[in-house]
Amino acid sequence: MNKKITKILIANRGEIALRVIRACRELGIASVAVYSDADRASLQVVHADEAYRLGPAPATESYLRGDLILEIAQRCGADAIHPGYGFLSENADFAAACEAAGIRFIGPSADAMRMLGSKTRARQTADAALLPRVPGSVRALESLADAKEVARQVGYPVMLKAAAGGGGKGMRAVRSEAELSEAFENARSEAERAFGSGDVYIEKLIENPRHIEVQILADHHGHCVYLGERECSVQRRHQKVIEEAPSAVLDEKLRARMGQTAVRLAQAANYTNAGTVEFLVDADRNFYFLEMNTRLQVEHPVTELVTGLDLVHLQIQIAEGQQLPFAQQDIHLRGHAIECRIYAEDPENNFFPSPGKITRLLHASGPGIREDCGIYEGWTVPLDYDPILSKLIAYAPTRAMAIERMLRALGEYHVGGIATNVNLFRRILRDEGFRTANIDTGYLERLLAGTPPRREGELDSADPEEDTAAVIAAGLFEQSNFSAPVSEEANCAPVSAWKAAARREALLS
Amino acid sequence: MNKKITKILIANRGEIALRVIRACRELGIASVAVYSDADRASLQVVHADEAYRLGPAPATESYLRGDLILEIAQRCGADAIHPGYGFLSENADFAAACEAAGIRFIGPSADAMRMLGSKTRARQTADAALLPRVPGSVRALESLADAKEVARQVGYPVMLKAAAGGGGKGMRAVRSEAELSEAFENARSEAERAFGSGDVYIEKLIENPRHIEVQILADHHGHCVYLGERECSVQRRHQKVIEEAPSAVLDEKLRARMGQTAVRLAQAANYTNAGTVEFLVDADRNFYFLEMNTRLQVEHPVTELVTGLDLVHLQIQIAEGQQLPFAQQDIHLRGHAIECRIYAEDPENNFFPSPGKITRLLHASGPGIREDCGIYEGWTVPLDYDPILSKLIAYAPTRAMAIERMLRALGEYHVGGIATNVNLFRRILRDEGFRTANIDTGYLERLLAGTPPRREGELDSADPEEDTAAVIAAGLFEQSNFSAPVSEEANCAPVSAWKAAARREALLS
Amino acid sequence: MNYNIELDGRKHRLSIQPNAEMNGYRFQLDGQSCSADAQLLQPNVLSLLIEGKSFRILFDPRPGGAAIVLGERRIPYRIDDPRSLRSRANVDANDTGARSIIASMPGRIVRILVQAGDHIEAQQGLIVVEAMKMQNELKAPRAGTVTRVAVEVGATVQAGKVLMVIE
Amino acid sequence: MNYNIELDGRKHRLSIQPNAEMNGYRFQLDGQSCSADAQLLQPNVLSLLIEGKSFRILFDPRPGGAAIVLGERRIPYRIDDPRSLRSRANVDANDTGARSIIASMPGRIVRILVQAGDHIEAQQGLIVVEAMKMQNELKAPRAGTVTRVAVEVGATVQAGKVLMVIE
Repeated sequence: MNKKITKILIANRGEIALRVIRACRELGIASVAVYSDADRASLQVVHADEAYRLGPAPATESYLRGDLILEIAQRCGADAIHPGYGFLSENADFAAACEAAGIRFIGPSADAMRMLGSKTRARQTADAALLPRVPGSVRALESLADAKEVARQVGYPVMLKAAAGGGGKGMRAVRSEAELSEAFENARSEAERAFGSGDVYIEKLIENPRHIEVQILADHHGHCVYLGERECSVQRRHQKVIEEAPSAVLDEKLRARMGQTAVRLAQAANYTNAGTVEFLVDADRNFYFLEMNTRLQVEHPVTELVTGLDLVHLQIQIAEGQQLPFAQQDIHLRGHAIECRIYAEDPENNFFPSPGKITRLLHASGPGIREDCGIYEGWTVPLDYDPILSKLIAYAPTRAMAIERMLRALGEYHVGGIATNVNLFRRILRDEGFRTANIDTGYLERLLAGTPPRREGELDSADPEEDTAAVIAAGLFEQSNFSAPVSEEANCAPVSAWKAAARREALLS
Repeated sequence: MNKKITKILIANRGEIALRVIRACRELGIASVAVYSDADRASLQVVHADEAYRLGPAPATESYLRGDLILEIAQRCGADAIHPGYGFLSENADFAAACEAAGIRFIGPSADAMRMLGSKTRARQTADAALLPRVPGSVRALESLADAKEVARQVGYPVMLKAAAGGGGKGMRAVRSEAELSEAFENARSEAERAFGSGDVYIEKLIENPRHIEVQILADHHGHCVYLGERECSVQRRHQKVIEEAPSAVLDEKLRARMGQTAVRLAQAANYTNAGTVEFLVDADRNFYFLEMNTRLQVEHPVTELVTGLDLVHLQIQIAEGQQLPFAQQDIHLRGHAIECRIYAEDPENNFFPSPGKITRLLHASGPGIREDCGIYEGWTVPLDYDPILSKLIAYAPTRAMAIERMLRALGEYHVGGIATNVNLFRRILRDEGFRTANIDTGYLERLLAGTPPRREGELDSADPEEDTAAVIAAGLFEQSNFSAPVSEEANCAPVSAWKAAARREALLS
Repeated sequence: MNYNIELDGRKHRLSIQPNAEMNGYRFQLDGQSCSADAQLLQPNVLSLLIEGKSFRILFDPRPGGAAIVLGERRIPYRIDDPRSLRSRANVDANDTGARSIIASMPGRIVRILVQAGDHIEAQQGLIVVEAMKMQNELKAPRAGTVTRVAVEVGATVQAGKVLMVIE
Repeated sequence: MNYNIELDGRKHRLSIQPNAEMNGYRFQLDGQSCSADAQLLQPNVLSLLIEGKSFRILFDPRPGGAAIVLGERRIPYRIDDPRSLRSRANVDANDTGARSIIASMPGRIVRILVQAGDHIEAQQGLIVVEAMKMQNELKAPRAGTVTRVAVEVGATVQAGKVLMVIE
């Protein structure tokens, strides 16, 4: 078991694939990327030591093809696979297939995954480990009648959830029995579509809870530690939008209690590698087990910044059979970190996805700014996958300064050619509710409902020079020697024109 | 004295100007850039809230024109000036002029600067504060005879140094009286050229010393703390090339002793704001006071990464009259940070400066990487100033991992169109001597003398695919639809050609 | 060179004259000459200094039409200038935007909520498109009558495709 | 299309044929066909996959002549191809580099260490140029005789300027 890993295949794409490739390089481990036809020009292909084609763009024909991925791993001599997040990362059968093929799956064992992966199984495990949890049915509901029965026991309002679910799909809040039957059917069909399983269960609905999760690490020698918490209460449609560490509402005592609770669950399932235990925290700071994510999280960087550790390095070392290089008392949180997920979506237009060609990319950098980026200038964002483009993470000694630092970074950042949600982050980071950490999982929906999204270009400053600048810029960009080529996607100019523009660009570049 | 600063003029350029502008934005303070004709298109102009022209490119007509800068500060209503490093940052008369004009100089008082700025004055102050120092003359030498006398007392080998000096200009090692007269004349004329003062003094030459400096912060309420040390032993021609924190040879005890010594010197001069006390450390870990830098250092980021603090924020808060927000015992070092100064110079060609147009810029980012960058794609590096382009800083839990991380980042980094010293860093970071922290101020010169600089393009791997790739790439770049426009500087293709190439670029971009 | 620029709902008249100093240009805005120092950093990235104030301004082409980005604002604009192509493009975008429901990105039609002949209210849901694992409901920009439904459920559409026409 | 490419001191013959699959090209290198998958990411930035190995390769134009950058190596090359402009440029650079001492960047002449007629050894210091606050001594690329000194102390020179000729 204790054997160095020499070559890792990364069964993922985008920023997380690049994240893992970077860790491999730093550890002297060869990296292997896989890619779909939509991703031939992606950064994971360019930065890996090796890269192999999986298939057509759709995930079902590429990144979800565990059989193909295993075959490639064996052919190229990879002795481990890192699944990243999403795709196959929580697929116990794939983990088992890796183990059977003698290739290490960088994550928990298939058994641990089965005990904690499905929400209903996880709740049984949690109950066995005596975790506080939201009252509800531990098992999938057989029928509407069954659902009604359980809902009555639990008491309205209740929440319907998909057993195989995640990301809010198959979730429905039900405030009275009258709403139950329709919600039940919708939740089931949505779950069926999203996860191939229509199993749903019922939980008591906690009003305005905070979403706070604990990062744990467990090695193969019985050591398990918690690395503090992440607050992910800023969500839209149950999708995390902003994450931060630490949470503003946890003190050392509560942090220790939640951490120890998370460790208890992991140990009850003989869990190994990195994992995240999600809790709901109510207004009285009671916490309830929500679910466990048996993989690396999108938001892991905020934990890395406040602990000074590298979670992917540690994942790999654990998979190699090494012992954790530290004990619980060696882990100290310092400062505050905030992450913004830059998405290809348009908050001013009903959060429409905006795949397409990136015509200009200006990065944010400097003190306290980390960017885990999956895009580059000239890259075409495919429509086949999650709209995440990049993760901006700000670190500072205090939460207040981390917020100001993130606003500074967003001011430097520019993605040209497609819409992004950058202005949404500005709005949140300036909102009094967020700045006072007065947030819960309903916070963002309320904020968005509050004032209608600002009209494009609407004046927000009474700065006269700013308007003058805008008009002059419009004229100058129009001027031949200031014009720039319009991207092919933005086919709003005849060929002759952008050829000419391009020739002028050459004069300037 | 205790008054908020509302607008700061940054009397500097390049990466450090941008560094300060970012701090201003994060603190809600308006920023004012100044620029020479060579810097109209610089990042400091683009990112500041306001920007004003100083004059022609030469520093003597722009960034050294304290009178102009003060006038601009008063006209635009700036209530403070940040000098950055270099230029006017250690000019006591300028600091005094600011104070007289009622504009805060973000740095020590003119008096403190005078007591510590000139090396000879600093040595007198250090002696008064009983700092251990290298034996030598405290005063400028009047004549060759005088020099011979002092050299005899001190005992050969000795070092000649410019009183007003820095950056190794006006420095000469003298191993015997026979060499003294020529060295004395050279040192004086070089000092005269570089600093307008030919004053030189003599010091005992310490063999193979390490250069280790202590960062201190002092407020206007008598509090002074040290933020640990930086090791800057990797130097070329007395110019720092790589800096790191902490030093591999300091333990807690020595760190505290050196830190307290540095604080003692600062307090002896009623020093305020950020400062750095430089020491030589010999093989037996004796340390000798070298000089004090009364300003922010180029290498301050490594201290920020291991302490989790922001030195520029603290400089500004100190200048506002605020108390230091922490005491000595609150300061803890965590992990290890390394900085590489990316220069426009060609190590394979005698470190020739390489100003010119940057045709392509690929940044390094991701976990543990900070870039303080003063350039962008399309920027033309002027020949009038220091060749620093950018600072890459790598943070990791251990020194070994920080080295690997920096190598990873250097692999991602690419500056097209001009030569840089990136490959020099690769060579150092892979050298056994550096990796075992077996370094001193002569280390780099020895490394460079050791093996001749590698011939451009020489094979360093026996990878056959790599050669195949190179040849195919050469052919493809030659192919019409892969060609790219050649920059104006590289005028190695007739107009018709790069127009055509540009049109093809448009098809691709 | 003279331009009529409609920006942020206001019409402006801008004249740009070459000029030896001032980085190459002299500007007249709505009849008043104004001193601005313009510097292009990269294609699509412009630095403007006006009365000492510094602005970073970007030209941002998008399928929906080009705009300039100034600080936090993305500002679509129209330029009336016979030689201008961009302005015409914007006009098209606006007009079609007003009459037809357009797919602003590629995707798959999962539901159609109205049929030809239906009277619809502004903001009423018309059609659901799925892309990037998200379902998105297109709403009516204004009240009217559906005159044509140009796609079927299950169809994959490209950006710019007309999905429905309202009058 | 066929090219004779001299790279890293070795001569190669490369033939590039359009091809429906393989991302557009089929390659023959020194008579042997080799499968490589080429993808341009940006102008001057190329991704190559050869037998699964991934290479990021950059085209790097410089005053001294263009080269490709592969990993840590910057590789100047020559291409014999009538239609090639770049290759000719490299040839010039090489030739002149061998005979004349050229200012590789702008700067000011601070010292001239030899005079016309002097015999010089390889690596002997010839002239000192100052730029970016650094003085730089140009050395002789090979032994020979100085036939001409083309500049005077104090003169400011541009990149590419011939400072001295050796034969």
